[in-house]
Amino acid sequence: MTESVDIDRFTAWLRAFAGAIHEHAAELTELDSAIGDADHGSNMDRGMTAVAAALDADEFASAPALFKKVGMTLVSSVGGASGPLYGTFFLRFGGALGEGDADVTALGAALHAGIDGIVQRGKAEVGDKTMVDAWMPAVQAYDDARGDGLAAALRAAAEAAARGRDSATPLVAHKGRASYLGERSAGHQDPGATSTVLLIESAAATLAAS
Amino acid sequence: MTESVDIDRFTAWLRAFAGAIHEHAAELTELDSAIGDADHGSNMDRGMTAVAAALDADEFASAPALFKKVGMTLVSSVGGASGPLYGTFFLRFGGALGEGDADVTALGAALHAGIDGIVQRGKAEVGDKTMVDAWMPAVQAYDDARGDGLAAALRAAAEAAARGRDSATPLVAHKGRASYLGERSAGHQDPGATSTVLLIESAAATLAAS
Amino acid sequence: MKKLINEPADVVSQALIGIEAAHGDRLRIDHEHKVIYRNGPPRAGKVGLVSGGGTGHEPLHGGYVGVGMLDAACCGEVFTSPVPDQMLAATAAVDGGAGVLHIVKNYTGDVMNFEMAAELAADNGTEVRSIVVDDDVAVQDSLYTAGRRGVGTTVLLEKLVGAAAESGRPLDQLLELATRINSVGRSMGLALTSCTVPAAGRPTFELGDDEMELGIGIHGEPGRSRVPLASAAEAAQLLVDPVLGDLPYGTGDAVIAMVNGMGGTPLLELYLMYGEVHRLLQQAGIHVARCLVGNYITSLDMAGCSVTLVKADEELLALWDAPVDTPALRWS
Amino acid sequence: MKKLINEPADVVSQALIGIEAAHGDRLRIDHEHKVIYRNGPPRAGKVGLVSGGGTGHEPLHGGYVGVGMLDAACCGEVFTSPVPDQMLAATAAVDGGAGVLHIVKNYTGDVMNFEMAAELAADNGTEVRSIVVDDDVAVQDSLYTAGRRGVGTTVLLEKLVGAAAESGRPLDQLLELATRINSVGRSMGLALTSCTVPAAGRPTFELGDDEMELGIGIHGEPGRSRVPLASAAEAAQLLVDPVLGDLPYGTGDAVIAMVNGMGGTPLLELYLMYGEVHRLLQQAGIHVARCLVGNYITSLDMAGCSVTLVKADEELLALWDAPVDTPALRWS
Ligand SMILES: Nc1ncnc2c1ncn2[C@@H]1O[C@H](COP(=O)(O)OP(=O)(O)O)[C@@H](O)[C@H]1O
Ligand SMILES: Nc1ncnc2c1ncn2[C@@H]1O[C@H](COP(=O)(O)OP(=O)(O)O)[C@@H](O)[C@H]1O
Ligand SMILES: [Mg+2]
Ligand SMILES: [Mg+2]
Ligand SMILES: [Mg+2]
Ligand SMILES: [Mg+2]
Repeated sequence: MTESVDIDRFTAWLRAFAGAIHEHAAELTELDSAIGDADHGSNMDRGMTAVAAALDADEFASAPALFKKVGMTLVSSVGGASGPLYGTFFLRFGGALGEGDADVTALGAALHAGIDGIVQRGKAEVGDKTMVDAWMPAVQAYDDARGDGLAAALRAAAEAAARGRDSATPLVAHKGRASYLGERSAGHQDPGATSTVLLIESAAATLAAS
Repeated sequence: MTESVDIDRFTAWLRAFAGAIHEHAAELTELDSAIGDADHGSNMDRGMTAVAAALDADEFASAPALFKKVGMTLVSSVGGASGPLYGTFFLRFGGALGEGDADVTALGAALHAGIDGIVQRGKAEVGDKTMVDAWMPAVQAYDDARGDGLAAALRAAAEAAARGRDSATPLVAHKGRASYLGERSAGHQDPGATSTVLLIESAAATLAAS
Repeated sequence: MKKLINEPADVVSQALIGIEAAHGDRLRIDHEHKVIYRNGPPRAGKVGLVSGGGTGHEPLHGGYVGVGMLDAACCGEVFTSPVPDQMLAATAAVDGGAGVLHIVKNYTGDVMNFEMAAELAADNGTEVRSIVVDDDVAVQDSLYTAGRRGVGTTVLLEKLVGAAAESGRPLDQLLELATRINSVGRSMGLALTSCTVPAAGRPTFELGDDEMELGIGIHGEPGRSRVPLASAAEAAQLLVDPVLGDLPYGTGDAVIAMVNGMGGTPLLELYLMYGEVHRLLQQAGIHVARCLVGNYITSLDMAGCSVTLVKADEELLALWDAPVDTPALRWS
Repeated sequence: MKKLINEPADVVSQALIGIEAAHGDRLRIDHEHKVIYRNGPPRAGKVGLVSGGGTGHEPLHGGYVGVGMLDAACCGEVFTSPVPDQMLAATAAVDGGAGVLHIVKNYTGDVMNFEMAAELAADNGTEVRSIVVDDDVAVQDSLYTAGRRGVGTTVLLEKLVGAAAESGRPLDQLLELATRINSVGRSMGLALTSCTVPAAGRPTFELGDDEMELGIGIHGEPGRSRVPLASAAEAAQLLVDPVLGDLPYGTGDAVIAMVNGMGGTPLLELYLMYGEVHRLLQQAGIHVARCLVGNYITSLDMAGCSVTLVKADEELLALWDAPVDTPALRWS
């Protein structure tokens, strides 16, 4: 049986992410204080609170419609760097999904599309110390574990994202606000990579059947 | 023998006062922080440093000439409330002295003249919590002890000034910057009364033969 | 102490060097007397306006020297009144034959030093009048005290009387106008933090994280009372109520309103406060005909603000709208 | 946290209420989109100028909306770029048929959000060009990084390009002008204290009593390096040297100079700093043709300052001198 993700699971994912962001908002802002402008937590919390409200208010006929709303909501409520980046991710992610449920392959393709959007918008590469450092190894690990099923692939992705996040900590930032610090950015954990790990961990916790 | 004060002793008094002010400048400013604007020490120090420089630069033919210079120097260098008040004191004090040396009576008359100037300028009464609270009992004590000679009269004046200063501490200020504090001024020692005590103590230490 | 200065003792003289460098096209500085003048000689027949006071209240007074406002500003040491020599020099320099008005904030030191200067100027044959501004409702006024402090109304008065002087109004009428403005001007301020006087090197008063000082002046004097830190809405009420309570106001009365920062509070907060103040005035049926929001009479680096209202009739509004061309107020 | 605010989340919307109350005679606020407009419809044939960014830099940008400067300013959350919806609404509203120029400070978030808005506006048929200001010499520029931040030059550019737009210059020429101004504008800043973001509630960074941050931006980001607290003279050198070192300057070159306060530093210190900066420029043979001293692009309540120099030829000086009528810059 090929497991597939329906719109309820996608919704659960988004709610779980909103919850995780809310819970970790102070921590994200704290990380952003060290190498940014002390707002990543409040930015993301504002955005995901708006997304949760949109979920409450509307029924969505399909995953593409759902993620279009999510992406637009983030773009219009977050601002800063993370708004366009997460917004673009969800817009592209949803655009790559079909109308029906998504299996492990379709989900992988959608993740790739979303990440491509982030890279196109932000022009960051792995090693620039941004959320891309969490995303890239995550999708790589997902691809590698895809044969073991959705749950395994998502679990592998979440673990790889966390490793990617940590691998960026000693680096000097080359993109985003942290780059202004030059050498002083080294040794600090990137806030955007940290929220990305929360997103993928939420996916692992919600998208696959337990 | 009636002891009398010559211009060298007057000069010594002023130098002693300048030294005492310099030594206590931080303390005076500290007192002024509590109920004023944190400048009485620096004001008086600026003024008496200018006076000391004037003493270095010039020879004075008579006490009136000396004190005119002192008064004008204070008026033109101190500013604030204490500049016109101390300046007026010395202008009137000097104006009341004769050309020759001053005996205990002449000195008393000059003190009265100086204090009258302070009251005229500042319109404060005893109990308003100003330097007048030190001056008034001081000159009263001086008058009372005049019969015992200059040294005794000045000593009595210094002690009375200190008591006057202390008696004003529990009071609510009605004049000067401290009056803006209303009830909150009570319990704080008045900076101007404190510098007045230094002036009279310096007189006791220098004007009479030891 | 964290300040962009060199030696504390040189703050005033070095700031004057900067003011000259920045505004040499319009201002002239007498560095010896620490007086800021408009460029050019006094205008014959125009009353000269001289103000001054301690330094640390910028842009007051130097920023208000120029066409339509002051002719000269005397700069004392930080928070210390200037000395009579300074006002005497300024008075002589700006007298165009029509006399000179001294604009004095009611602080014992300022009053006494200006008084001495006025006496000396009169001896020299210059006609001098003085207006002593005393608008601070935080201070109880009485015959037996030093009276109210002079604060925010000074800014508005300098603009209004400056416009009248520019139009050639004679000295006694200017004094009358100034007296009238002072009688309808009221202010109240609060501080969130103390300021730090350069020569003292540390904050004048200590204030807990959850406290603020209500009824402060502009010299870092502690306020009238210490109250719990309040929201902007509550703070506005704490300032507006005593200001309104101190004068009879009728519905439809017009005012010129100023929400003024004490130097360390950013414009963002001042605008937010202005919104609160404006709302309260509307509720009280008062019409804000003109307003100023910004740092106009400050207390070094103090965080906080003050509210000033001057009741305004058509004449005052016309004077307000008259052109002004100074470093800190400029319109035409 | 000591601020004159109510709820941290309401700071921007409530400040806009205050701005409207204070400047309703000249400005119009779209509260839904948090956009500040000049009153009145767009002028046919005039290019619309739209800027914006995070709030907390006041008077930038809202204080620069008015004749001779911006047509609209989009207000993001505190220190957070506005979102594309805002710029899209502003772009549509100010388009008088001659297109719209976006003035963007080079911060990743601002650039991406303005980019999305420009794409959407283009889809709607509006011609949009964007100038991305990147003048901060504290940041090493390279192809592989986010590049320099956009700071003080933005203020001067908004004035200069605003004057050109007012005179009817077409969109592509305005972009050319803006590009040229950006290429001759350089800035450098330092902080004596951190600012406090309302939503965070405490200072963004800790700084010892004897330290300062050199090479800060305008968002409370820590600076490029932490150095011992310096005198004004030394601080001026630390700011002027890298600014001058970054462009070839010849003797007699003219500049428009700005000594800008970060929000918590009083004017007194800024003038003193300006004196130091002016002296250093004179020593370097540079002619300060025009200058600004004050709080023009701030970082909430941060104490500190920045120096901006824009090399100016006759054309730029004429644009500088052209009339401007906004809440924060006003002359004629
Ligand atoms: N060019 C970029 N590409 C990818 N991610 C980026 C880029 N710039 C910044 N980021 C991410 O955005 C995060 C900061 O987001 P946030 O604090 O919300 O925005 P801002 O930096 O505008 O305040 C960074 O930690 C980083 O992971
Ligand atoms: N009206 C007055 N009459 C007499 N003394 C006064 C009067 N007003 C103030 N003083 C004295 O002046 C002192 C303050 O002097 P100072 O701090 O130098 O001036 P300022 O108050 O202008 O800063 C007070 O402590 C008080 O003793
Ligand atoms: Mg951030
Ligand atoms: Mg004092
Ligand atoms: Mg004083
Ligand atoms: Mg941000």
